[in-house]
Amino acid sequence: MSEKNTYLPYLMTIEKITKEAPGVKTFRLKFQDEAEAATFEFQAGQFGEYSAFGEGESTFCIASSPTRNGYIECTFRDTGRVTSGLSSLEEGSTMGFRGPYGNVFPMDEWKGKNLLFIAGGIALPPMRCLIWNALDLRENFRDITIVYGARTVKDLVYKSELKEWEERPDVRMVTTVDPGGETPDWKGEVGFVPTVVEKVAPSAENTIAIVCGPPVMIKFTFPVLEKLGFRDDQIYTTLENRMKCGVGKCGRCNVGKLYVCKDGPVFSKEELNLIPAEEY
Amino acid sequence: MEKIRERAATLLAEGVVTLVLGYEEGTKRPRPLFCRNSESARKLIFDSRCIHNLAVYLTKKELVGKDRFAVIAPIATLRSIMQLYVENQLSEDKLLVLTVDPSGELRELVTFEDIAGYVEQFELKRGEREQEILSKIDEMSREERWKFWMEEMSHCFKCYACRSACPLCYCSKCVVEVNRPQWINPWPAPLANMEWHINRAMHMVGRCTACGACGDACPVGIPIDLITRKMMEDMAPEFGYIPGQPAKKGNALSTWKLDDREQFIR
Amino acid sequence: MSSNTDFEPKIIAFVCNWCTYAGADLTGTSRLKYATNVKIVRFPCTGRIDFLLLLKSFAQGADGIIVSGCHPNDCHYTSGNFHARRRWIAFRSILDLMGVDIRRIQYSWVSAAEGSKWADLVNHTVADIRSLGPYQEYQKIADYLEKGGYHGED
Amino acid sequence: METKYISQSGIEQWFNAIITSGKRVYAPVNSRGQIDFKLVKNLNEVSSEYIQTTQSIKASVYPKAEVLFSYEKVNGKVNLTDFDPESVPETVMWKVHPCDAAGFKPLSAIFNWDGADKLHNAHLAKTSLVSFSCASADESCFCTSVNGSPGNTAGSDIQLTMLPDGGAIAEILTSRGGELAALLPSVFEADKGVKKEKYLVDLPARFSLEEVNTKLSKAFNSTVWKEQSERCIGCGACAFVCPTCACFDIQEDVHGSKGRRIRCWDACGFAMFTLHTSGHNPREHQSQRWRQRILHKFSYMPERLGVVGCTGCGRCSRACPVDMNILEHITSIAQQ
Repeated sequence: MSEKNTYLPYLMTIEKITKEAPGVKTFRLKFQDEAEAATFEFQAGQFGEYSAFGEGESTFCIASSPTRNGYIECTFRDTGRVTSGLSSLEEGSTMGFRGPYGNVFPMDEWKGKNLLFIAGGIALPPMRCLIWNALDLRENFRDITIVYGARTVKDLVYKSELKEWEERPDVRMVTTVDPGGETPDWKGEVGFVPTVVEKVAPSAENTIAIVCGPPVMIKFTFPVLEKLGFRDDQIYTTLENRMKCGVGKCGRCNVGKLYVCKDGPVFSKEELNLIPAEEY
Repeated sequence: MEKIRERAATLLAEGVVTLVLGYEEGTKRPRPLFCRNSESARKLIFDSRCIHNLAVYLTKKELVGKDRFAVIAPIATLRSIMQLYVENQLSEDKLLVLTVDPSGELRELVTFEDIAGYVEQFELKRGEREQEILSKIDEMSREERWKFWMEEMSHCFKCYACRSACPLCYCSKCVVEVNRPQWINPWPAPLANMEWHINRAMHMVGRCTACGACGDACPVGIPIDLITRKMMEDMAPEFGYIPGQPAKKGNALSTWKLDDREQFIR
Repeated sequence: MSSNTDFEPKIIAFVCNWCTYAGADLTGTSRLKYATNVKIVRFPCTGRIDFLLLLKSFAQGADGIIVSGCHPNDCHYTSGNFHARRRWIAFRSILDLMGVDIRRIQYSWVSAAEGSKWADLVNHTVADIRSLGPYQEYQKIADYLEKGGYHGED
Repeated sequence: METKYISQSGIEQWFNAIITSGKRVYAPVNSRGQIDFKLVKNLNEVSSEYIQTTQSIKASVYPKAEVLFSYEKVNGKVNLTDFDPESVPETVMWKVHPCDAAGFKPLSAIFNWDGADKLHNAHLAKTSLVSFSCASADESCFCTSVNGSPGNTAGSDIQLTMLPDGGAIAEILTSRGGELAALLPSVFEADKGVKKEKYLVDLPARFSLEEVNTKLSKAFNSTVWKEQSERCIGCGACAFVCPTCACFDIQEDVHGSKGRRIRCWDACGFAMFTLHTSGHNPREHQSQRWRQRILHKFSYMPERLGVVGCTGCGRCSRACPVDMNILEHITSIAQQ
């Protein structure tokens, strides 16, 4: 029988490690098997199960853009058994990856529209995949606005890329930190993400808003967008429920009748309205 | 039984308590009942078949709420309540205990001193089942005991009903759920199961009141209650406590005596 | 079984830093010869030695275990060894009920000055365990998942 | 599909032929005061007087704990060893109830709904079911309310209906059943034309699935969950004895440089099941977890997988330490 074992990961070499923020690292991963690398494809919004052999698996999004070939990237914070196991690995070591899993951002439908990216803290990675994807296909979209906030200046991830986005003339980049999180030389905004969004958001007309962040940020940003005139089908987010299998079997990410790993992680607000908010 | 119903209904109607924890008729035997109004108090029953240890609910805040509540407690439950009190898990002003004494009289125990005094009258004895299995185990050689428990452990599927049913397993995060390091393997296998049960027993030293709730709850019929019971019986003379009575001088493992037995130490 | 000369027992010793570890050190510096079957794991105090470590040692192939620390009243932390002693009493009782071979766990007090006692302790324990033979009973169970037990309940 | 007659001695000879063929046979055995599936060699080990085994036959196709793959770290590289389907032995589950055999369908629906599960399918391919129709039932049984019946043949390879003479009507239902019968064809005699219905227990349906489904579709915010679950103590007994509960955990078994990734049973009733690393728990209270259990089986599974996640075996009700009786609770939802 040559049936594929879903749980068997691809072996990946950690090609490059970038320290993003305290406890936060980005790994650039390359397939060890070239045939696997050649057939591997994914789209913005998808996630995977990353293995630290000896510790287990953890779920995060693919943080690099599908337009950048030859590698995938993931960004994670050292918080539990697996992430600390991953965190202790060095460049050149082997880890595992299963995926890509889940649905994708409907970027084709967004052609010709303005994009408003709203992200908080460690939730920038799923957005980063999308942002680079959009920037690499820049001619497909009109105005691009990015609002990104973290608790403190230290906690901002992808600092060099934030700078790159800031310097691009075709991107409006707004960075903010929570009150009290600023440093003396901080030049960005100070304030919580929802408040800043209210201040800087473009017109809802022909705009898609994509929101990624901790549950509390999302819960406070939705009403702001509504106030600004965004309809539910103009708002997108990705959910991050606890997962083990990533393929709709283990039962953890079941929210209402949907599985975040199969029906998500990308949901429009319109779709979210159909599932119970208390379960995500 | 009528008296209990009446009293529960009155307590609820007069607002003395917002909840009476008791028993109602179940599928095959009585089961726990949460009475929140005097009407549902009519469903209350109390007889010798009421053996669930309702003390397990007393530490669940989302169930008992912030107000005063009453619990119908046979002697085994009273022992658990005393142990929970000793461990600072219950407060007197929130709890009212109803019990029926051997003469059939309804008793209301308001203070922990009342409960302690009441519990002291009852000696903790082995029941027929415990006596039968424990004397069988007593006659076994060490190798036979190992085989006996390994066979039993092979049936454990780690549903943790033993932990869930135990009034004294109130930790919000259990040792088996700690994974840095993974102290006990979380999957069911005889050794991992045994490690779990030994761990549970160690955490019960000087605390178990031999209510038997864990053994009663086990869906695959492992007599796990006997592990902690036997340990409790053996440790009582060692550490100078009376089985089933709350420790007067601190928990067995958080205290010590200069002359604790040490003939096994070389 | 007692004349099992091929069998070299694997013994793990959990010792406290202040007394027994220093004592074992003294054994070495005094050039006292003793059996080489012991792997020493140093802890701050016997009070820190979790009972589960002993079970883990058996599961991973130890045939015998030594647990040793400061004599009563000599604990660096005043009462760590008294607490440990209580725990050992309870632990032994539970293990014995479960049919674990408690003869394979040797508890001891060895002070920093008792280099020769450490040598004796190790030699005695090795001899005892040698006569008991390898602890296959336990190791076999540890391998359960590997042996195909995962297909059902054989 | 063909119907045969097999005599009392024929059953025994056939059973022995199965054993001789080298297949592992699991059957209900009365030991330690429990009736449960155990490896057997002789027909006389098999229990006769009981309503239901404590556990379902789920473990035969979804083991309590099993190795997904193993690995070894060598000089910074990792070598993987895949699960080998050939390592699964041929297994016959003897004397399973129709409600158990029916459980394979929902179980496989979960494991294979989107992407095949190699391990589950390897077990399925090696497992044959000889079911015995039910001549008795107790107050926890309700197969007839969930599309089943005491003589339901779904999932079975062969079904026997015991007759007063000690023999049985043998319905050979699948080609795998045919192969099993072919181990000793001589004992399968011509059908005597007896109707099996006469020998089945009469078990009237207690609720209508459609009705339950309609009620549940609007019940998410109902107070019923809190009311019903108050006494639930949050163990996993119901999930583990259930023939269709499939929720699992993936864990790591490490020994130095070698390790294995293990899949083991888990339960949606456990407080830790959905807990995020951040501390956020989408199903924080037992009432939410009880709701998940019921909605998943009776609402989400029918809608998403086209199969109800309950076969009416009643095991969860029997196993529950605090008498969370699923029949009673579902019936009360249906009547609301």
